[in-house]
Amino acid sequence: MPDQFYYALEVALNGLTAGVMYALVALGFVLIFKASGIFNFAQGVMALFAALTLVGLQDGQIPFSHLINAIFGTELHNFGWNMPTLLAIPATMLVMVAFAWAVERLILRHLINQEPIILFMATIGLAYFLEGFGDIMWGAEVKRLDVGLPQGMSGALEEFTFQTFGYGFYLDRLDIWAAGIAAALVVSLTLFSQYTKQGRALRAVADDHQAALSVGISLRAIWVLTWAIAGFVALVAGIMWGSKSGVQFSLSLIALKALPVLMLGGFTSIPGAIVGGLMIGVGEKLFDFFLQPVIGGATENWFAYMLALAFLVFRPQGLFGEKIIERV
Amino acid sequence: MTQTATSERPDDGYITQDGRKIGGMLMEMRNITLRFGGVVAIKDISFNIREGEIRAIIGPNGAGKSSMLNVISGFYHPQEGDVIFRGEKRPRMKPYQVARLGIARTFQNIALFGGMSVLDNIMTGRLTHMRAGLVQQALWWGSAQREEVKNREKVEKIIDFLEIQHIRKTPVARLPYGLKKRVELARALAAEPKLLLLDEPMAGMNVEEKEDMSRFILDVNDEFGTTIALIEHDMGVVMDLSDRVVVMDYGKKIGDGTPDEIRNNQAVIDAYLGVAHD
Amino acid sequence: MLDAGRPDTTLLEVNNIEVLYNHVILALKGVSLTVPQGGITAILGGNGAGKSTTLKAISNLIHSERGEVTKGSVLYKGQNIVGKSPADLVSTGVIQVMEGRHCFEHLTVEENLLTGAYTRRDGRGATAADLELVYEYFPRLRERRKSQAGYTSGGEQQMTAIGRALMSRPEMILLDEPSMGLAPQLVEQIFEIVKRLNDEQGVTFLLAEQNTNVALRYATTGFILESGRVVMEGSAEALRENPDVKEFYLGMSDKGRKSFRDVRSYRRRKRWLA
Amino acid sequence: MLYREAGDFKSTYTADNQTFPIKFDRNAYYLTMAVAFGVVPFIINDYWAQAVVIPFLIYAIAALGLNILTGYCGQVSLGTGGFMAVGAYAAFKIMTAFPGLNIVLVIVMAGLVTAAVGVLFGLPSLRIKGFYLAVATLAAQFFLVWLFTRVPWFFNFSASGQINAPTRTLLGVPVTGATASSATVYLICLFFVVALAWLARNLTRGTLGRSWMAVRDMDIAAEIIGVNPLKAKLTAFAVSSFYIGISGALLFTVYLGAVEAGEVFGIDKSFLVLFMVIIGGLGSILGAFLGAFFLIVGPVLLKLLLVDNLGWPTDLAAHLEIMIIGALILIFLIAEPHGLAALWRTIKEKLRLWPFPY
Amino acid sequence: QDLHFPSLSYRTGPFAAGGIPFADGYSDYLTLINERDGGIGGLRIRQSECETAYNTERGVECYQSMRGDAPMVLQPLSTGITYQLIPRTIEDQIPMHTMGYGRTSAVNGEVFNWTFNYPATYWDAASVFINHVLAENSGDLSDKKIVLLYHNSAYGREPIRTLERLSETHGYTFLSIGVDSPGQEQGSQWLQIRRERPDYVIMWGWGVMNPTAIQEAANIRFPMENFYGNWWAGSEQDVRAAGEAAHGYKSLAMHRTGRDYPIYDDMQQYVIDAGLYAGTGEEVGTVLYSRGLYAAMLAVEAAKKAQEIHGVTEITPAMMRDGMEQLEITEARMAELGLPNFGPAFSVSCQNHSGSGEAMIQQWDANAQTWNLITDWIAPDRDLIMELVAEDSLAYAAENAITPACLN
Ligand SMILES: Nc1ncnc2c1ncn2[C@@H]1O[C@H](COP(=O)(O)OP(=O)(O)OP(=O)(O)O)[C@@H](O)[C@H]1O
Ligand SMILES: Nc1ncnc2c1ncn2[C@@H]1O[C@H](COP(=O)(O)OP(=O)(O)OP(=O)(O)O)[C@@H](O)[C@H]1O
Ligand SMILES: [Mg+2]
Ligand SMILES: [Mg+2]
Repeated sequence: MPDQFYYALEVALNGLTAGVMYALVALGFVLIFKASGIFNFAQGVMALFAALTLVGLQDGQIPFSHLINAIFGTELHNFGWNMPTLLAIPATMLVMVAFAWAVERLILRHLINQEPIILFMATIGLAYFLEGFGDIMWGAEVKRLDVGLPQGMSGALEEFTFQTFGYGFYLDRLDIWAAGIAAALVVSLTLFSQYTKQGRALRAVADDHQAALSVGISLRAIWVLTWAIAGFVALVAGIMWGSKSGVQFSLSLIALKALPVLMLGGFTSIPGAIVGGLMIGVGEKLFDFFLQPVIGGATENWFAYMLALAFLVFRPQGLFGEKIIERV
Repeated sequence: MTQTATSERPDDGYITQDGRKIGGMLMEMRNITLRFGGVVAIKDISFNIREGEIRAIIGPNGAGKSSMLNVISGFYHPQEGDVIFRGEKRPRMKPYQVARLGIARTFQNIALFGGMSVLDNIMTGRLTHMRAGLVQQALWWGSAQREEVKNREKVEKIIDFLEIQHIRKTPVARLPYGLKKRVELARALAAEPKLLLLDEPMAGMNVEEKEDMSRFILDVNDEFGTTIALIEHDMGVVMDLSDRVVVMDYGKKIGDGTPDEIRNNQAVIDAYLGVAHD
Repeated sequence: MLDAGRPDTTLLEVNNIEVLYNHVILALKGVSLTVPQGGITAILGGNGAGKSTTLKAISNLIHSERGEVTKGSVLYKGQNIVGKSPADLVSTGVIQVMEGRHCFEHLTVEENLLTGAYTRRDGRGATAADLELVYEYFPRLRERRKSQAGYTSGGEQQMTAIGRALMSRPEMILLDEPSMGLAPQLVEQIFEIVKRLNDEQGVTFLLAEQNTNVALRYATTGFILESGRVVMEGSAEALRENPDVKEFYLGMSDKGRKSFRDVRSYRRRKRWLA
Repeated sequence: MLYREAGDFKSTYTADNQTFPIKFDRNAYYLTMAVAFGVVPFIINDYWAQAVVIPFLIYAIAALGLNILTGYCGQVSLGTGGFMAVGAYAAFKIMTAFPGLNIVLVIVMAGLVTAAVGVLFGLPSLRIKGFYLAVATLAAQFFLVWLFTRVPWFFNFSASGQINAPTRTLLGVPVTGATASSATVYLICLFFVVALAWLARNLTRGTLGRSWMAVRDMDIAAEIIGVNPLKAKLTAFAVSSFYIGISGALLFTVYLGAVEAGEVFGIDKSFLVLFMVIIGGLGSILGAFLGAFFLIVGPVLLKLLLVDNLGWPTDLAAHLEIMIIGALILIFLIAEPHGLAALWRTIKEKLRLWPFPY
Repeated sequence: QDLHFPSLSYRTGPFAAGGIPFADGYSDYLTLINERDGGIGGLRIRQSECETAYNTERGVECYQSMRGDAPMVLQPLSTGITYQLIPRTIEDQIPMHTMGYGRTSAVNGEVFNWTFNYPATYWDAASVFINHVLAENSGDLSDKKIVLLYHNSAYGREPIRTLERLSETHGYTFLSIGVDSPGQEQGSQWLQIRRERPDYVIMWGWGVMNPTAIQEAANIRFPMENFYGNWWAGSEQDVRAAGEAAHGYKSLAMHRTGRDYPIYDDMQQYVIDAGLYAGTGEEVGTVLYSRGLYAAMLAVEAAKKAQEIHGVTEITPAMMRDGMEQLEITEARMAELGLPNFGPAFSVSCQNHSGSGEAMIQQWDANAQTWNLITDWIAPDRDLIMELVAEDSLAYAAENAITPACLN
């Protein structure tokens, strides 16, 4: 039954693109982990916040209008202008830089040299805060995000494959774009972290805050830098996911899809995020495809984790993660 | 066996200069080779440790001394060679199984349990002597409690012995370097080991403290008959304390013998001592 | 470079500082030091005396251990540097080699050394030359330069840490127990390097050292700390000749060096302060 | 001086090993117990019992359990929600299969079942460490919840997949179902909390506790000293899951009464309990209580303040509430990274020294 | 002195977008009654709101905080919370109204004395949908394939049994595909749908799952007019985020929407212009706002009925229950209220707590940004549903030792 084969191929192909979308979120995690040893729980909320800000700016929404209205009994909603996307994206980026700066100033600075679990906890506090803050700032309703990326089935591909194989393959154009953007991100981030002085400093900070300080690396600058880059990655992820399903609270939950990817690829590896994403994407889709008749669907959530777990048992640091140094 | 002839003694032991009687073989390392990828940390080394002896291992940095201790305590598994413990070839063992044979150690980079108090750290050293089961402990039943008190008494003796009473309840992370070293020694002693491995126990101490430490080591050896293998870079200490010395360089053994023999061994002087050490 | 001819001007002045850890543990109870420019100054003292704390208070690394300087001032070239960030201090020329090595485990030895040059702005060529110099000082590091620092031996890590500090071309180095864990030959060698840098480039050293013997041979002045206070200070020769120092720090009795085997009692420590 | 430690000397090691070595603390503890058992059941109203106190007690048990695993043994777990679900569904199956069984026994058995499941999912911890393990335990979380929503046997084939706790009595008084009075439920939960806290205290101060902590602080050194890592980690998983299972069973049987795995035992539950443990203080029994208090009672108090007293709109209040909780977490961490319990200790140390600072 | 009408709302969390307009509509109607009529029977309405965040435990906390305060009727707005409250409300004698959600078998008022789910239930919805497509296909579905895309939760699984039973009767091929919460990721589900080429897809979704599904349907070029949502997948929030793509999407409607009803004149005058409205004012007239308003209207009508039966204005929750059980909504009454033909005409009885079970079909016009009704009221297959209800409710009664009986 060749059809079954083509279906499976199509499922795998779509798994690949889904994996790219996961990887986009995972990249933000990797960056911050690599640069400071912090497991940034707030990455998902950052993506949400970035997307909310982008939409808010595009639509000329007045920030905090709900709060202001509640307190002063005013009727504020909109500035009455629409910001063009090309302006709104840099403006959002500025907001994310300000956010990175605030995170360093108000939180990280006070937690130098603490254990990873404590820094992790701090990012949880941050996630809570940012979630409430984002809602108060921009409101909790579903928002439509459109930055002009194409969406929907790629007709050309379907046409072409139909001509060649007698079966038209389906791929979402948005996913194709996502793959391109992700590839660009991965290449530039890898170059940055592997071949620049700053990149080396990032890795040094992740190993030992105190020693990094002692050689004159400014933790403050490094942290603002990485959080700003992570903010940028969050914005990209927010745009891609937001274009798919609107911008609202659930966007922050995509972080959960990034975790197994991260684990599989290794917390410290930028290319690992992509490879992990692809493996998880294909793996979970095919697993669901083949086993749905037997055990029922909706296995994606746990299968991704189980797959990652299975790999970890053989490589405890993930596929490309830095080996955990065990010495006495 | 590649022992140098001078250091070879009759198998039933020997009498040291200060009159202590050293027994038979406790541990023998036979043709140990240990590699990490391309790095050869230990190259075909053999030596032995006798019962009741103080055995020093010296050598330049990166010679493979710590790796040797790691082999003895089962943390590294050599690619070649055998470890003979009490006359029997020791099978490949997990470190905790080795600990149960009565081998305790301290570490070059202090490896204390930072979140625990000094007392708890030392009590952990007695783990191999504790028997109470999970349920007994949970209910704090007679035997569990009795065992705890009994072991606590022993630990308190060690605490007195090492004069660390005043910091008993302090979390070790807060201690200065030297005291940490002492707590680590206490933890190893608490195991009442047959063989005590010390990796640079006196690094970071001043002369006065080294004198104290030396005294402790000698007393442990004296009072409990514990065999000691130690790595140390302070030649004064090594030469004064040890009965026999192994010298390593680049993973190879370049000397083995009494302190006097080592002091005058030209290969050792070239590779390590620099000047003939008095 | 600095003009090494005037060792009498004060480079660093620590005025009566108190250091508090975690808001409750008072580790330094009023420590004052002066470090002359172009000199080698040693801080001596037993375990827990507060040597490391003093150095970290100067380099302000104390902050990252939840400690703070609650009283007093630290003047570097006449400027108060309490509260200045360690990164700024490195740029000003003060760098610390921390006790216990603190290498970047996952970085290779060479990368570790290169991070030392992080604050430098004089180009790759100069950095490469200095890297070469460090390898010359520590040939062992050259052999291991591609290994991850986490897998090198204790002594190799110590060399890496010292080499890393040298890479920043500092004016002043705070060395915390540089000889710890190093083979005797290397200890001498390190101090020779210290001396050479001091002589040739006028680098000022402040070192905490347990190996009093060597330290006092190379240092110009020394301070002795006990329980967070300075109990004695003076020139190195004067300290060397002091009978108490001789007995407790140099291990010499009237009859010359005594054997570690002959020490009989533990409780002999003399307190300068009751 | 309010608080003194000086002059409180011990003459035996048993006395020195006491849970509350300081007399003041000891008395405070006895007083708390007396009030909790003797006074509270008579004065508590339904709102405070149902909305605040009972969930606090139940989550305190879960936090105790997770604290054993994460705080004492250093194995970060995000599978708590899944393990609570195991406890709840085990209790449900046992309850419905053996209707006559004593409810306390049912709950303890549910805990044992969870312990077994916990050990199974604890096996990877032998190789996987740190955050990798945390993420790996998510596999347990998602898989277990999927199982309980997917396999009808677990919910006795009910149409909606919900499980309902039938009414069970203890000494003739109903303890589950809608007829159970708040005071009864409160006492049941209190009983479990006190008993489990006591057990936890015993375990953590003994040999087992020390081997857990040794593994946490430096696992390699621990092994070289003689700690069997397999045994230490798996016992931690077992004991921890036992606690978490009991907490899940209580949540289902005496508190909620009806449960659907996906909704009640989702991933947010895992996070909630982990937050409690970290905010309260890793490796501290008191910390488990403080953390549970902070995250269960805190929001309710905030809500009472913002909505009922200040009359703010509920949504604004809810957003502010999470913002404030987030900010408080950050403030506490910055003040004392080792959690509320450590903050409390520091305050005590200061009090002790008062009026002479340091 | 007053009548307490609490609202368990969720203005935060993953489903806030749906919770906000409902809560606003509910509140605005009650405000209108207070402002215009001076309350119900002269007794003013006291509103209170408690945030559940769609979370079961917070729902229980809310319940505890309001149950001592004589709440007339509880609308928990979540299937999970409903299950929690069913036994508790029996104990506390507080009526609960789960309008178009919750436990369907509560239709049987002899078992579930205190729970009401008029005017329609999920099983009704499933049946209405099938009846609608039956009509479209001139009564024959034997060669059709229908896919249910459901939120993988108790809520989403509700219609499976009904649809399976109906497939036996009508001979269509039935396939159910689950989506895990929250449902942002449906790539593989839609790939499967593309492969299966069903004739119809019916969705039981909520929150972000809905716009995502619509977007994905558009992506695979699934004909939008063959894609249906239930009434929780048919609001502006669901379609707007999908933009153009959503044009032609259909959903069930259990009431009408829009501002073209006389009542909005009063609403404008008494509530909006007076600045007493609950939300931002923007969502007035939207689907979920209308649903909140409709729920409030039914609650007020039941209260009036209760006052009438018991002859007192100061009714208790127990009296309110009686009012609900004897509630009768006629077309005339709705017109009188300024909501002509807004919902189905129905009456409640002890045996049937669910009213008529009728619903309509609406279709989204993306250009005009409006929902247009395309059918009149469609009746479900009530016999089958009553059969299913009896099965499930009697099982529950047996399990919980309830002897089915009416309260009066
Ligand atoms: N991070 C810390 N937290 C709390 N107390 C500390 C900390 N670091 C040091 N201390 C305390 O400060 C005092 C001085 O310690 P310091 O490390 O400066 O001593 P030291 O002279 O360097 O000793 P050593 O020779 O052992 O290195 C000690 O009593 C120690 O307990
Ligand atoms: N786990 C490992 N992986 C890779 N290389 C290792 C490992 N352990 C040790 N080595 C290498 O083996 C050599 C010997 O190391 P070892 O720690 O035994 O030296 P040492 O004699 O104790 O030196 P020191 O006196 O400096 O502590 C070193 O070059 C070290 O880098
Ligand atoms: Mg070594
Ligand atoms: Mg020190």
